[in-house]
Amino acid sequence: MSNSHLFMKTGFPRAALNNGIGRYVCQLQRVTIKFCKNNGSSRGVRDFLEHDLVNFAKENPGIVVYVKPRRHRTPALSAEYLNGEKQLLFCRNYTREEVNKWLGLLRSQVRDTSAIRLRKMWHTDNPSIQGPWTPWTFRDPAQNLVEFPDPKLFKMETEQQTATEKLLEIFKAQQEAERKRANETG
Amino acid sequence: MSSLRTCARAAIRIQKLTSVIYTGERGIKRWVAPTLRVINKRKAKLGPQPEPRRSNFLDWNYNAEIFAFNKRLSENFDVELLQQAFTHRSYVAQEEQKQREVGIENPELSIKDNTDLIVEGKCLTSEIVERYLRQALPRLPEEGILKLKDYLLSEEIVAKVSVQIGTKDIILSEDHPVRQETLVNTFFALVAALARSNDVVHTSFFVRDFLIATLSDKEILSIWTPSHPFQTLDAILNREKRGSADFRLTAQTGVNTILAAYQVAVYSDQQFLGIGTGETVQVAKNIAALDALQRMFGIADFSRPIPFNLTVDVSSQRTENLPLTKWCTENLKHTVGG
Amino acid sequence: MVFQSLTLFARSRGPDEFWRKRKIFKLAAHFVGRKRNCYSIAIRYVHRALRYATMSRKLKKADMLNLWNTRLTAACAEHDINLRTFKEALMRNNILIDRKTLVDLAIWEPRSFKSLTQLAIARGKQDGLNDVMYVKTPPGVITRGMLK
Amino acid sequence: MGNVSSKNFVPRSRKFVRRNQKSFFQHKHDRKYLTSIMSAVKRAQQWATFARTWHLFDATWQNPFDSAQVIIKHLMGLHKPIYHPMNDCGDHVVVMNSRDIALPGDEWRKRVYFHHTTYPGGASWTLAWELHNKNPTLVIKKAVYNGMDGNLQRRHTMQRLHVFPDDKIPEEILKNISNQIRYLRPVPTRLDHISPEEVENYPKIVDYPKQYILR
Repeated sequence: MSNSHLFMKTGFPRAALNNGIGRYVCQLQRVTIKFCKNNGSSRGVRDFLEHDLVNFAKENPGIVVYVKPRRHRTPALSAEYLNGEKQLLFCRNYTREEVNKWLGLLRSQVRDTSAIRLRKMWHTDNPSIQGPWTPWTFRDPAQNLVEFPDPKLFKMETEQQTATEKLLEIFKAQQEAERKRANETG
Repeated sequence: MSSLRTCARAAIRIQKLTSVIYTGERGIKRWVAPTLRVINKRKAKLGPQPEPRRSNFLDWNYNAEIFAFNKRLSENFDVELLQQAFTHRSYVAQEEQKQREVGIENPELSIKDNTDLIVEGKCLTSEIVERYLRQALPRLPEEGILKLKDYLLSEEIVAKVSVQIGTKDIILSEDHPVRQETLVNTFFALVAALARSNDVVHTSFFVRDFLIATLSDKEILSIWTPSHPFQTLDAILNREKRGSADFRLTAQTGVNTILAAYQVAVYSDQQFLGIGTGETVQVAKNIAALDALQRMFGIADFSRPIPFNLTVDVSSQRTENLPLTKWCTENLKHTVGG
Repeated sequence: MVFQSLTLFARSRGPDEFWRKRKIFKLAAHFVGRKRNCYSIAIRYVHRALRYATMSRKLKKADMLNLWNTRLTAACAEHDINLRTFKEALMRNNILIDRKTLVDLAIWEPRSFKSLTQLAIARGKQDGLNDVMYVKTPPGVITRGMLK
Repeated sequence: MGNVSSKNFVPRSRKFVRRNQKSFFQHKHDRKYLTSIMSAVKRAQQWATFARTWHLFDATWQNPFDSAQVIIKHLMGLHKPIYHPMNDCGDHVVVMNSRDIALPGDEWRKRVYFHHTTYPGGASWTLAWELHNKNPTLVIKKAVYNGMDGNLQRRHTMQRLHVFPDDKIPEEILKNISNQIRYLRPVPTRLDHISPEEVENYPKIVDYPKQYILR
């Protein structure tokens, strides 16, 4: 859209704290699962709690999981990341699989990625090895010795011989041959 | 439902011509907007509120947090030591004060604070960082190593690292929101706690992965620059018994304008050392010297990046890098060992 | 909802006007003047902005292609070859690099780009492409075609 | 580097460099300032990439309208791979000998330059040869001006064009020059500039008979 990004933070895809150069640290530090015990809209979440929560907690010991029942309200996942950001994800009428998938997303992302606009899809700290282009990268060093204006440097660079030049060359060759012949005979 | 409503409306419109057209949809309830308006108005009236403490929330379990902290960093902290590392002196004092207010004369708490851990951790971190940098950047002069160390141990950087590994909410301290200094101290205390619960080599991995790795996206020359590149280069060439630095103007343009640009290359014995551009010849010469130095020290853009997979041995003998005043390729061989 | 009569049912006011307008005002937040604050004016300009946004999604691609072409033309001219011949010769050498990447190379890794142009010129000479027949090349440039 | 991310893809413009010009050499005592921005070497790199070159162009016997295309290319920076309409990478062009331009065909007599003073009856039409007599730099200047798109940048770009009617270029401008643009077409030699010996020695296909009278 033309301006949905206007009030969004912008940034580049960056790993928090050079994650992965040293060791991998899961950036989701805690998640609170809020749901209602009676309401139908929380059914998927309740299923998730019943079947998958223990596995999830076991597989991700680095994430603190809180479960918070509250009456008659939309179920939600409240995620807190290591950079201090919070993300609230409403999961009204989600199925158990959907809750699983969304939780997987929260677990694997660095921050609330839907809250930033990426200026580029990539980032580099060393864009150039050979050094970026400059006007002098391919300049002939002989030009350092030139006194401007130099008539030679104005001349067109033509590799092909013109017809006139060709004729002159033939003529000179003829003359040379004639002179030789004259020398031999004389 | 809406089609029903539309039908009804059509029926009524036929009866009375004065009817209002609305499309029927279920949306946000009508009470929401005015309620929000009132809430916001009251919030504005209250003024800015202090940041709530995460530990006062209903969904908070300190032991679970400590457990997760340990697992998150894939470390084996001794839990007691870990809790001690997070407990600051000010917190203990605060608790004692609370007991006194209740009427207990000599409050005796079994909480240990992290004062000695901080001191120990600070020394250890500094030692590890210094040794690691020397090992990772053997060609960098000692001055640069010390400057890099100062940079890495500066409050700003350590505090940032400390927050990023998730200490902020778990810290037990009087100040809230947590001050930078407390964050830094916590990091040092953690280092000491790790050294006590594991060994120093393991601790060095911790420091390497979280603190030193922040150097990966930094340009070293922007943290440390030799102060007199010109003289330094000359001295080094002299020590290496090479011809003195020979500066040549390789390009210039717009010399009479404020956007003048001069390109100067530096050679020694007709061998290329470095190249630099500047708005005056003097600046360009200095940059060229700086470029030559960064190529020598192995910190140029195209040089091998700093390795972040080394192991440092803190117990081994301290060997310093060559200082600028002694730096030359020949001496380097002695210190690095071939 | 319970409606006691047909009239009451029809009179129910539908969705809340506040949220309906808010959607539009959010899109108009960066406009200047009354088209930012007055709904009936804002909606016209929002519709126009949306139309522009739709059209610009295509224009943006064209703009980028234009920019790459301009830059590549400049970069190729520096090495005595024109863009058409360059692309053609690269194709014949089975070097399949798109314009965006070529531009990146020309700016950030100029020497790699130069070697690409040398390859193209060598290939062009070998295949008799008129443009490059008289361009000087350094010795030792070997293209795929030469190896066969 | 402070924020490396923003330098992705396109080098930052010269403006950026100038803003950060309080470089390491001017702030010898303020190291911290340096650490937060960029190293002196990186800054110099940008200075080099965005250096403005001064080109010299000789207009002798050149078609001003063809020349304008080449001049525009250099003025706008279209000859650089870093070109972007918004990054101000244009060069300076010094044109000499603008008095000796050669218009194609009947253009001297047929080309008309229109001017209006905005007062009623203020319109005037000047023929190219008249204009050239009044000011020998104007034909080429107008050719360049009209060759560019009419936008807010055009007048600023024109500021980088320096036209001189003859080869007397002021010393301070001549010193700035670091490149020459080649002729677009060969400069012919005038018949009366060819020495008689050369004419004498030039190869002839046929010789006129002795008694042949040249009129």
